[in-house]
Amino acid sequence: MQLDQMYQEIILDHYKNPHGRGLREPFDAESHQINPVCGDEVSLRVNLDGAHGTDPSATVVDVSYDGQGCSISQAATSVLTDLVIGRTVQEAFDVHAAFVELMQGRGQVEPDEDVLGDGIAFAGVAKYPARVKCALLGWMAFKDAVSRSTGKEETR
Amino acid sequence: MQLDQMYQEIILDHYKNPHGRGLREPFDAESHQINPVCGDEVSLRVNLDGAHGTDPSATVVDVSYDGQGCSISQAATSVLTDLVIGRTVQEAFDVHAAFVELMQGRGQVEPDEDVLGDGIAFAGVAKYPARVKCALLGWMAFKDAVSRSTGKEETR
Amino acid sequence: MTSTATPLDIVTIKADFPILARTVRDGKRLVYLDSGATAQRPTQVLDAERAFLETSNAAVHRGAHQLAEEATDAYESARARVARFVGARPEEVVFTKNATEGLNLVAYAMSNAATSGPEAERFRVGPGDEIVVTEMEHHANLVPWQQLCQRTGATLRWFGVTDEGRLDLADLDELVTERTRVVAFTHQSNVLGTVNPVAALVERARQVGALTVVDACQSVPHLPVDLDQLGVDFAVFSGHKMLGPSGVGVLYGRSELLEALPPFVTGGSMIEMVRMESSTFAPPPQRFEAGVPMTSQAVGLGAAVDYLSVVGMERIAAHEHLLTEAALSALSEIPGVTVVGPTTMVDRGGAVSFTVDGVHPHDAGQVLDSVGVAVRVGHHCAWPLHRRMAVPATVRATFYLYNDLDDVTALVEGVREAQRFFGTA
Amino acid sequence: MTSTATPLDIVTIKADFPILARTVRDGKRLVYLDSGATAQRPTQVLDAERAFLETSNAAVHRGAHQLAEEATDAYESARARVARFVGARPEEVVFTKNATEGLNLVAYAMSNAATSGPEAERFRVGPGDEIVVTEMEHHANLVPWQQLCQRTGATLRWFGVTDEGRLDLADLDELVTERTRVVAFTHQSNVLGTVNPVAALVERARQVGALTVVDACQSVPHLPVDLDQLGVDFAVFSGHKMLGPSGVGVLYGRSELLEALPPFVTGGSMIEMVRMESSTFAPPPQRFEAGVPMTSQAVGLGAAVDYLSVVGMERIAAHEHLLTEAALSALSEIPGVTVVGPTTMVDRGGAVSFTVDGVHPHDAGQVLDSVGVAVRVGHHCAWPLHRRMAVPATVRATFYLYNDLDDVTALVEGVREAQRFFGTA
Ligand SMILES: Cc1ncc(COP(=O)(O)O)c(C=O)c1O
Ligand SMILES: Cc1ncc(COP(=O)(O)O)c(C=O)c1O
Repeated sequence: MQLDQMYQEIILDHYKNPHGRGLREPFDAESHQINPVCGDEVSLRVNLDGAHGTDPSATVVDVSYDGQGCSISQAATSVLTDLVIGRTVQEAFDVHAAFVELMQGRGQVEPDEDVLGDGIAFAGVAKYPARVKCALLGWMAFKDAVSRSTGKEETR
Repeated sequence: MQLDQMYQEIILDHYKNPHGRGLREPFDAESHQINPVCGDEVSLRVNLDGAHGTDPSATVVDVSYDGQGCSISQAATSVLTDLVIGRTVQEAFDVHAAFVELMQGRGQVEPDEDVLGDGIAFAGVAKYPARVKCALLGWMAFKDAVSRSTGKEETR
Repeated sequence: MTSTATPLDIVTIKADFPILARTVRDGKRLVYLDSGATAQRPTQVLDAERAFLETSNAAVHRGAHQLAEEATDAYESARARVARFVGARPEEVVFTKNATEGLNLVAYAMSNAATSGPEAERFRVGPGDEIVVTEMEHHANLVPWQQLCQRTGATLRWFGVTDEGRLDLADLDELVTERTRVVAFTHQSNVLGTVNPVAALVERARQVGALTVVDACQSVPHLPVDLDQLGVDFAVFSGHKMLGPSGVGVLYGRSELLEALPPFVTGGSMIEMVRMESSTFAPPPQRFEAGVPMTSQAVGLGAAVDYLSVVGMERIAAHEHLLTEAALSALSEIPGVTVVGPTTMVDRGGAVSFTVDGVHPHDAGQVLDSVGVAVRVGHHCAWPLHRRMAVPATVRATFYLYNDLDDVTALVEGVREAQRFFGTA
Repeated sequence: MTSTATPLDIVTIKADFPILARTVRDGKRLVYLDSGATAQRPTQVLDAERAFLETSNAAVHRGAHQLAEEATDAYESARARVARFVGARPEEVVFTKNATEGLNLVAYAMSNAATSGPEAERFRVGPGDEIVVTEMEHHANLVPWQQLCQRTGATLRWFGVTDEGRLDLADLDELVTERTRVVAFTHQSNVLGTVNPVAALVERARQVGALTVVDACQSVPHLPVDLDQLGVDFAVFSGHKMLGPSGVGVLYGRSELLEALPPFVTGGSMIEMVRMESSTFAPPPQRFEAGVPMTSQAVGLGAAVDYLSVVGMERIAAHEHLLTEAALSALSEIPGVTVVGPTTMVDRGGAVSFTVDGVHPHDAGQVLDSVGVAVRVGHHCAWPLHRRMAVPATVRATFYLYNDLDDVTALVEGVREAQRFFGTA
């Protein structure tokens, strides 16, 4: 059945048992993202360890989030936390770029498990353009939160 | 040839030798009408003989006009002067009604020469909806001028 | 809505809609339950538009040649037939690109009234004036009024919605007052299916001298509607929701009002006289149709109302009534499924929105899609209503004359499948 | 415009346009010389739209089902192809109902800037500000600016036109000043055929920080146009003048500007977030496409630019050049005929307007119609220009890729016939 292509076991697992869910302190910046078509939302916080906020070599110490949404958006955000916590901002952005490429590839891009980890399970979602936004919602929040943390030296 | 149906000799005669053309004094009211599609214009004055302006029994003493336009609009206005000068306002309006009916009849209305005089020559024009407005331009000015003359007692 | 009408011959009707013969997702029969978003076109409509384009296409109201004459006739004939279909006169029908444009037309014309002549005074709004809408509006009948208020300083107020999904008219007299300039509301909700009490709203609006603006997007395609009889001032609907082409909609306005309403979009064909310094404008409906119009689309819409008239709006309404009732009853039997909106058929049309416990609407929609059932998921351009009903999103099935009970069964089966797939049943 | 391009194969091209095979007025061959008003559609465009409607029709950007996916892809693919056709990026292309709406969009968005956020400040206009247009504009690029001035208190100024029908740029620096907020002008006059010096106008507008708005209605269908290269800020054109459907047009805007421009028509699909109290809006192009769009028409326009690209815009321009030159030379040989507009082919496209001494344009048009030649008569929505050229109206012939030298001959013969009929020759 076609559905299994989209809803891989990994996705359903993350959906039912999300990693890192819940908003936590401390954090440098928070981002709230909405999918205007379905009203799905995510609030996501990042806590960076580094002198200069978006310094690419800063480490992502924690990502915490809350929100409501479909299995794809929830699972993708859960996978995100696995992929970026403990990495540098630069590494996280590289993963993000690979994930965006996969999602916009209409099923034509071969995912690299070394880079994307559980994210490779979303390869089937890429065939359904209407769901791509769902998969990227948490990532949009992550990127935005990191960029908002630029001025953290000043605002702390 | 089809053209002869529209451009009856009578029409071409009125076009080349218009009756009553030129703006004259005295007059009770003047109307200026424009065809917004082609920019054709007519200014038309009426001089009524009657105590109460649009009193239907008032006599149309004179109609004078000037303007620019195609053969149809010019000829129709010329024919108009023949048909209404010397008649009562009521009679003139009856002729107007008959002419409008003819023009909007798409060639299906049989014109009555007793009522319309040379106006019957426009029966062929009625088959060309884009030209109907041309034929009615002078008549619109006439109706409007008569209705404007309502208040002539006061304004004199 | 009479249920004594002779039933529709769905097999024959379906045959008129080529798209319904296609399959989706690897050979599944297409079960199209998204007509509330956009309906499909019968061959009769496609052919009418094509015949026009292959024989008479020209710019209307502009040329003196034979094609221009024929095109103008076709366009104006469509206007007359559409007018008759909704109980209006031709000069009360303005062709717009969609219903959304029609609503914006009224809202913008009202702010333009500020810089127009005295005849437009009745349309002026400003600080202290109020515009009343409802919490169940489609964004198209909400955002333009928010923007009008923002431009003019008027205040937006709104009717609430009851838990059952009905308009809460308890505070009708406090909401619609001497300060109210416009009461804008939907005839039938595109989410709940609720049919609103037009008469009561029109009566109160008249008492206080407010204009009524009715969003008839979901009523004109599905019920017999006589706008003159309803007594509303303005109404809008869209061609693409009533078997007609996209790119064409209708603004209805009572003659007397359209006569006085300032223009919105300006340009060619809507003028009386243009000088560099200033311009004057043509009478309605031309005043509101600037530029070369959606000519072939109007012709297509004319063919659509012909088609609907031949089938009969009473019969279509009765048919949808039947399908909706069947869907409501079958869905209510599934544990975990909650219908958002009235669950009885009183004052209710054929939009059925629901949630499935433990299955997000997006996911439910995806499962339905995988078995060939096309529904809409999300907030259906009625976000405030969803907030009011305390659901982030819903799954919505909408019915039309080409649907049948098999389609209802497919929907219900699909919902059960979604529950199985996500392990909630 | 290179005349070394291989000539068009008119026989093959004509065969693509079913309407050109019809006869008019009792069996006369149709000689269609009114493409400047609206062009005809090739079978390829009609088929593309029909195929879409028979297989993939659905509301775009709204559904999760297969039809909705396919429809969205078709719509966005059309946007991308139209963008490429005019040297733009997809997000710079907004689909409107026609060019007129596009111009109104910019003018209204500018007055909406008054009540929008700080990012919109660059678009605000008010007393003391000036909008500069030209005396040769189509009403669509004049009246919306008059209305903007009326709404905001800004002042309208304009370039004059020379006796030859060229833009009079002598006072460029006095007209376009630090007070100028917008310079709006046509790329190619729909009456005179004049092609305006975009570069000079853009350069001066940039010097003073004014926005340029180009009416490309008569250039995009007939010449290779690269909007990015021209450096204009906004441009509009209409589908129906370039072999595409009616009911669809394009507003081009430089990304950076569209990003900051407030919305015009509001409603569904253009929002980011809606609450009863207020709303926020989506990024462009969605922000400017409220409601269900002219979906199949956009698909048709995509097919039209494909068709034009296959034939080649260079070749089309060269072909029209040839026909225009032939028409100008033949008409100039007829005593009593006066061409209104440039009589040489320098910076000139294929609109040929003229008067015939002693024969009113309406009458000339009627005679032409009676022999099968479809032209336009009147002021062609450029009334101030006609006043400037001291003619109440003109006869206008416009050429396109499906016309040939026989059509030019038919025109010239028809004009002579009109003179004979009215006894002026
Ligand atoms: C130069 C020019 N500008 C604007 C327009 C208006 O285009 P539309 O009527 O398609 O909006 C036209 C055509 O009528 C035109 O020729
Ligand atoms: C109730 C209602 N109002 C307004 C609209 C807007 O219609 P359109 O998008 O055709 O302008 C819709 C459909 O989307 C609707 O269902």
